[in-house]
Amino acid sequence: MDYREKIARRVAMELEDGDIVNLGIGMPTMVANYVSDDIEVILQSENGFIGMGTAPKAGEEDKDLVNAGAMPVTVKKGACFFDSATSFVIIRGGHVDATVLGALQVDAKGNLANWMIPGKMVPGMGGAMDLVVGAKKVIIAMEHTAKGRPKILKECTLPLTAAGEVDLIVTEMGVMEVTDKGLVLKEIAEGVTVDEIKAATEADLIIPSDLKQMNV
Amino acid sequence: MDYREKIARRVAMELEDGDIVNLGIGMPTMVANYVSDDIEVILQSENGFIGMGTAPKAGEEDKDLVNAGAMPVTVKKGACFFDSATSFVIIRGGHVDATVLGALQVDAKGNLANWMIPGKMVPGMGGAMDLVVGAKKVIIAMEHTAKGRPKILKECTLPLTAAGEVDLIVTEMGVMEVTDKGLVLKEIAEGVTVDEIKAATEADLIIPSDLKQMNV
Amino acid sequence: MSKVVELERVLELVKDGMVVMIGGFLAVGTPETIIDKLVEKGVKDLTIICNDTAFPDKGIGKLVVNKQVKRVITSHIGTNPETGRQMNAGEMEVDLVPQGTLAERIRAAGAGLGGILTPTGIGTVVEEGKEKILVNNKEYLLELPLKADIALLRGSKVDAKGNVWYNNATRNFNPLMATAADVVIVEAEEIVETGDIDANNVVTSGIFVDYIVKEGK
Amino acid sequence: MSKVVELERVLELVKDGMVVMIGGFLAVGTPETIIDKLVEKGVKDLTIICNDTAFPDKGIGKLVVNKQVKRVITSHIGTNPETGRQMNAGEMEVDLVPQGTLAERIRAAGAGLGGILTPTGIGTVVEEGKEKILVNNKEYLLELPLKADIALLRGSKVDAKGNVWYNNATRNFNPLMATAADVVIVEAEEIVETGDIDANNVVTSGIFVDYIVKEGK
Repeated sequence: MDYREKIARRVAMELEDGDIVNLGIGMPTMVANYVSDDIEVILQSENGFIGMGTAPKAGEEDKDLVNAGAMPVTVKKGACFFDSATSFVIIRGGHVDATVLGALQVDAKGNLANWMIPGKMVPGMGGAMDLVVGAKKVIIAMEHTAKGRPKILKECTLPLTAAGEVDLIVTEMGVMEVTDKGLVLKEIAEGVTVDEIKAATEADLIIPSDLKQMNV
Repeated sequence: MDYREKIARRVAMELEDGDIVNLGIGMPTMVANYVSDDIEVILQSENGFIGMGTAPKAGEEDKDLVNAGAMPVTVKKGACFFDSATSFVIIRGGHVDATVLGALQVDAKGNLANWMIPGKMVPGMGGAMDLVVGAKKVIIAMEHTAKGRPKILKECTLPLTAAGEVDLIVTEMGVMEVTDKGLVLKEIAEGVTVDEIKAATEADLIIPSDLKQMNV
Repeated sequence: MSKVVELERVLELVKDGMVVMIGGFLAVGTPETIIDKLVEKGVKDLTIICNDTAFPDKGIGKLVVNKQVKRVITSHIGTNPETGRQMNAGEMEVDLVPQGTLAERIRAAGAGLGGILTPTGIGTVVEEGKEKILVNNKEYLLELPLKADIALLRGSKVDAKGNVWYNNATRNFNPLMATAADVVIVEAEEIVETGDIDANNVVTSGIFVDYIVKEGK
Repeated sequence: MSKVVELERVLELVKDGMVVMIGGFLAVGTPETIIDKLVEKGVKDLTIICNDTAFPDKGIGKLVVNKQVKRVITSHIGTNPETGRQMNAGEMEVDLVPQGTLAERIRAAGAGLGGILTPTGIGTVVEEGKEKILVNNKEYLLELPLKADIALLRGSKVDAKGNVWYNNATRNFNPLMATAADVVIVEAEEIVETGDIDANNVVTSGIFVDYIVKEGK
């Protein structure tokens, strides 16, 4: 299993039956593939619908129906389309149970930076700032490090997407929860030692006595 | 012709082809009956639609379709239904060309009082405050006096609906325009003298050299 | 899982002292069956948020007449003399709010906004006690969000997932209230199969709806 | 009177230096025919308000590539490298606005509101230069309305009175922009008879629409 699948599978386990979920572009999008068949998760797409389904078969794409990353998608029975104001009523208004997003940096206070590297890459925040502020649970799904350098910091150095809104960080090395006391390592991946994950993390990790293995 | 018809007929002459118009309950509603066949006026009903038509025939009432006064109505082809937020996007957002409302009092500064008499009658403002603030043109259609006492005052004494928003006052005695200099008597009804209308009006009336007769 | 439940089930959710939003404009688009049952049940001390108090024998007016309402936040009470009587007698508190402001305050609560700036009410008693904010040299009133414990709505067609389509003038405050209450109950004139309402024509998404009851006879 | 006009007629309305809202989300729901003609015509120094600058060869991106845009107010430019290049080279001004805030600012302009309070952007660079307002001990940013001289929109079905129905994900910013510009032009995928769109399913009322042009081939 590659690290991306591992992360996506673990994030999927966080979702509950009936949850309204918004998945960011890239690895977060993969989470939809690993949701248990025993539960129903309702996917919101910020370009204007609830009830996103799978990708269409080749040749069956609808030019009027793409996800927020412009990839062709389908909708499930019981879906609903709306305008962008309504889309963000749903997002900002606290009607999204969980959002899964990637990160450039995330820190021990739950700060997130994922929309720009000054002077280098400025894609813009799109809907991310609203999602992170509005969703009941913010889950970061990302590689633990970038080119060997930690992405989980004591304090973000890049411009923030939002302050103190991240709840959970899932990487290929483990699962970390943002708490008032700092980052708690809840689960550690098979084959990874506590020293290894500490070394790959700039922020201090609180290691609880009941540290579990990350099963995916 | 009774005075109500006279007022409604004169107000109707203020409306232009293509105007979006909101008519208040009572005498203002009658205005729709006297719009010239040569023009099309589009009626907005603040309970949630554009394109209001005439009253239905007896027995053809639709329980789901009434005007803002709960009277059964119809809609014309090309109508559109919406929720109350959108209804007031239209009203407050300046998309209504003219609103016609009744008044308890109106004054020389264009102040309007039409929603309560403290301790006596408090129906509430409904949509009137938004209409008066938002409509491009505010026309007051009312009897010139109430039980012989002036309703057009130097300054309103009842709680205001809005300050300085009235453009035109049409009564059975004449047509008055609110200007920076005060109330200008634009037209006077047949059989009414300037002295009579001045006596029935507490506010000062500016009598222009080109005072016209109110033809309806 | 279908959200369609028996009427008795939702009546239990409305408790004494709650803040309740009720859809409708002069009783058009109001869940009459639920209201009738609340009158029977006699739940009391309610704070009602609604466009108007309808008529003594219709819609929200019935709750007023039965003295179940402690306070009402509304734009118009003129069609129900009993509301005025109770207000003047000090038996019920009445907060009058301009209709467009009422709509925006409910929407703001549902949208996670901290408030909105409106020109409506400037220079009137409506501005009393409110913060005024100058934008481009024009004064606006800061109006704050309005939330409720429960919303009682009416839909013309409702599917099992709670997607709602409203017929004609029944829409009014219903879609706004659906976003601004902890628990949302829709009384359906007709319950349809999921998918029967074109996804483009659904007005209230099922994600806002917790329970659906069938309108009674 | 029908609002349907020839394409040439509406092109004249878009002038150098204007503020133009353009509907669409990554070019889905964008009036491509009008944009192609604006590229041909070469109108310049535009300020564009839009969700994103799409792709170099699609939607709003084509105006950027052709250097017709002086400034863009948008939420996302990542799919069009040319926008980033022009921004970094100082050839174009880019104001990045959170998507939900962009939607509310446009809506506020259309709704006659003086602004809205949003929690989005608090603690980030987005708050720079903006008034912060405390409501119930929580900080919000005061975000101001966004208006335009002209709005270029796309509708799936449009009737002669300008009533618009949008298919699937093409809706996005189109209905909001329809309320917030002095002149509103809708490019129709299909022009239908007045009355063919059920009055309950019309999304943008014809009262907001000034001109309709048929999508080209």
